[in-house]
Amino acid sequence: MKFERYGIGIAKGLSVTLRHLLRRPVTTQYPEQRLVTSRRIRGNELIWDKNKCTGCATCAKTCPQGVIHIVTSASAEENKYLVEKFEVDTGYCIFCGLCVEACPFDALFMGYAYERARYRRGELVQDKEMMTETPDSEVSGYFHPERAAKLPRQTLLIDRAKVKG
Amino acid sequence: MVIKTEPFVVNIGPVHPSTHGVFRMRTTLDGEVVVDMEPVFGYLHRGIEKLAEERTYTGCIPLTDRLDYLASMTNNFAYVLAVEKLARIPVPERAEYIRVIMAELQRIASHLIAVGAFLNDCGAFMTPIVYMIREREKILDLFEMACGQRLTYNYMRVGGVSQDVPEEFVPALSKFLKVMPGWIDEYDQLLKENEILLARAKGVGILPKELAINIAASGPVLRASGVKWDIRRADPYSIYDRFEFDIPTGSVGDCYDRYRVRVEEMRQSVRILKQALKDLPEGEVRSDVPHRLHPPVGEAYAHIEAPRGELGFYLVSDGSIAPYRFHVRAPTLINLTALRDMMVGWKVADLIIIFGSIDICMAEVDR
Amino acid sequence: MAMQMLPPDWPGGFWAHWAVFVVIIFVFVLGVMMVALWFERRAMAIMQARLGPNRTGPFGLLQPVADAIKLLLKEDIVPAKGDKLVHWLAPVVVVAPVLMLFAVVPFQGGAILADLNIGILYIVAISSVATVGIFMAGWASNNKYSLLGAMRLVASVVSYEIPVVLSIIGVVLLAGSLSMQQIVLAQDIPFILLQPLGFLLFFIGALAEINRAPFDLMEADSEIVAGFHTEYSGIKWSLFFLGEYGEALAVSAIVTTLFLGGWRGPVLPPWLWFLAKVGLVFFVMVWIRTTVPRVRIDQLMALAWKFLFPLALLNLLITAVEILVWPAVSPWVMVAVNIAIMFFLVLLWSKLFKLGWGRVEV
Amino acid sequence: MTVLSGEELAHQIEKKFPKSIIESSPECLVVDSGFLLGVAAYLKKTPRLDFDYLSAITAVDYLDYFEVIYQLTSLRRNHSLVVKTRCYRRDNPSLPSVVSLWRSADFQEREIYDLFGISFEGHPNLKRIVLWDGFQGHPLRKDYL
Repeated sequence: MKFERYGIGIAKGLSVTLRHLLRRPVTTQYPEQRLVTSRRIRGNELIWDKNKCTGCATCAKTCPQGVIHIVTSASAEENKYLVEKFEVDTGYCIFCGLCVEACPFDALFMGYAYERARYRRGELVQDKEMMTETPDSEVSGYFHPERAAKLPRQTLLIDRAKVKG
Repeated sequence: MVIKTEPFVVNIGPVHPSTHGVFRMRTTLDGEVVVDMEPVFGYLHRGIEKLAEERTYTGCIPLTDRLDYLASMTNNFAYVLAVEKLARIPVPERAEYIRVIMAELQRIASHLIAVGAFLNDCGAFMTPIVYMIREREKILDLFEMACGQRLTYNYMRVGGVSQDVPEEFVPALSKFLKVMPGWIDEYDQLLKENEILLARAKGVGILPKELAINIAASGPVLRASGVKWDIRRADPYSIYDRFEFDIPTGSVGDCYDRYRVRVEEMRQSVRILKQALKDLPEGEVRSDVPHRLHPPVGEAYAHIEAPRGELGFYLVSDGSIAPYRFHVRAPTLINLTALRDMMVGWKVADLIIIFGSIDICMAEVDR
Repeated sequence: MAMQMLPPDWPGGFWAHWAVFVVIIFVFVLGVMMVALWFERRAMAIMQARLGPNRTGPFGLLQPVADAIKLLLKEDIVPAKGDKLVHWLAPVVVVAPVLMLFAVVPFQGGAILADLNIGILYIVAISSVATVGIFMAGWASNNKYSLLGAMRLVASVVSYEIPVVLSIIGVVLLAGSLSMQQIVLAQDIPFILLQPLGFLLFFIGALAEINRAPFDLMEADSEIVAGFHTEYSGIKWSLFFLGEYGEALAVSAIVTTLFLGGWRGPVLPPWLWFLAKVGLVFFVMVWIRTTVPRVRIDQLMALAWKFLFPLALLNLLITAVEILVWPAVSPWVMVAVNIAIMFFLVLLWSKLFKLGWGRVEV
Repeated sequence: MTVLSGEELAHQIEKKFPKSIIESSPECLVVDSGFLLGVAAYLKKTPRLDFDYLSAITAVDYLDYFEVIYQLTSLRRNHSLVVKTRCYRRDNPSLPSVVSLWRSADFQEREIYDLFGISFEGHPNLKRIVLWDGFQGHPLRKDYL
């Protein structure tokens, strides 16, 4: 094969890298600077609305990993089961969100927070109290558009790009 | 005078900076020259085919995310196509368009990593891959907006997609499509004509056309060898028959051709995306499919043009809620068949870039 | 500025001179090396659209210090089946000659540790010693990657010595002296203009000799992990690192001295000119490293023997003829002639290159 | 891509290899394992069929028998065919290997050998591919627990 370029290709490449000296870096310095995540983020916890739940265990049946443990007993009031035990081992959870999709009563939500690192595996197990929704819980809008509307707009890196022409 | 030399065995991998995962090449070297090479697989074998036999049809979708984790959308796509074929489920029009948009975005994202990693293997220290990851982040932003995750999307469902895209998706995507061609030009300016890259990649690791067909190579590897074969065109699935696009092919099938084919495919993907975005209809995105799907007894094979080649899912149903057999036709595993033929005779440095130019994802090879 | 005459009298007094300059060289080499490290990482990061180290100290300036402390505290691992003595000795053999190189680098008129009358020869001789250290490291590690890396290095250094030395001779002919001091004083026009081809050959050759990209194949991280220092850790590894950056700085200083007019320049103080020129050359190295891919070992050897070596011979011949035949012609004419000759020769030789070769039938 | 009808092809193949077809339907063609190599070579080399591309091989354990499925494609003529063959033994099942015709079968037959225990006669390098040597059992068999 013939080869007639005499370093023009290298020069072109050098000009690209040199041009980047004048551009703004794209790094986001994470703990100090944060990008707003998607409104539908499947953050790494599950949040549970105690009042809507009827204890039907659809979530547990849908879970592909089988990490939702639910124990219920019949209760007299309101055509519901009484949820005695509701536990998710988020260490095994793959955050696929299928349980949230499957819940026929909209009682289950993904969390909005994504910083749930723990020192022990045992601490990753969410029990009934930890999952129950409180005013402080950060609920993601995954499969719940009404919740998504309340969340801040996601930062998009594309918004920082300049469009030519 | 002939200098008598003794070949020696070097294990490239499983832990090595450029084996793209945990691949092991048991190479026999004579000095720098590769005399023999035997691929060793299985370091990432998780038994996904067996796991799938114990899950519902919907529950298998997250498993497909974990096959080729650089192209999860297309994995979902191929799988749901197979289930839809098996259970004869219709897909709403809008869902078809969203699927195509996602698949093409995924192709760009995957090729960005493939090309960046290939150039990094060539020794262009970090620069191309950082530039390309910069653009990939923007695609991941779009995926995150639609499905809430950046890597394991779990977005497509049997009979549609899980949720409609939010309203800010379309403006963001059209902005991305406006700027992406400029970025691709910039990558080309960076290294396309670089003399050292030409010297390293041109004519190296040639996969001849006949051999490429015989080993059933697919995707950019097959096209780089000069075979104009794209399942999007040859066997149009979903709505690919509505779009205009070219099939870029290489001429000799060397590493450089494989690199060029990927870059050109990115441009074609942008072209498809522009058409799809223009025609995107309103309407439902999910047909009514029960959570616990019971497809009729039978079998189905659906294949799509994934970024790395022909990704096929072969499903056998026995009428229960779980697939009786779930087989993945992994393009990267089959593309590796001719690895030894391509490598023997070249130097250690070429071995790395030949391997890099095939663009594999070990999670899919070993499954 | 009035030229200072020889012998060097900057601090004055033989022993005082020695003491001061040994300290200056150590401080210079170590201090500038730290800055160079930081500079390389930051400049490269910005060219790659990243930020680079910016956490330790202002603008991350203390990052090399933090790295040094970390490396000092790290466990020193010696391979069980390695040659322990050689493994220990190798980093020392690599670093010592690098420090010695700076003895003949003139930082300013008269500011030189030892103005040897064979300064440039000394540099050529001493710089080859580090190769022995690297081969020792590759051998003692008892690791195939290390050995491959060390073999590549020896092969490339042996080949590249020749064009490098030949292109230096062109400069020596022009300056009429082997002394670094005299070479600088002779550059009323920087030799990069009078010897453009020599500069090109020297710079390419020097990049290869000190394993900078695109010729960094003895520690090609994507091929042979880390080459000769795969098995090194902690302080021994950092000595290799020191040696590598020391060599890069030494080459920058030598290029400055031989081709860019050393400390000479208007307005600014001479030592600042020197540092600025060294910084510029170093930046070019970083810039090249950011952009280009790596060559293959046989391509590296081909470049040395088929491109650099014949051109260096021609360059030497042409320079000699010019000096002998037209000693009185204005240097600016020579500049024009030499640049034309460079373009002609480089284009001519480039035509001989081919692509896609290098496969061996087995 | 046109899917060739197994029934029509069955007649053609029966003429050349009598009793080689066990079953045929519009979707697929079930070939007797004894005739597999001959039929495969016929499919590959007949110019009108020209199946040059063996896209995938897989096996299914139906407990009574193993079924091995070959997804054949012709790149030149853009048509496809599914060929199946059956293997009725559970201890030491074996089938002829098609590596000599299509090298794409290489890793896939090794994978089937690894996960189902079907050995392919004539395969150049038949050993476990994803599991380690010495692994007990074949995980994708339905009786492997």
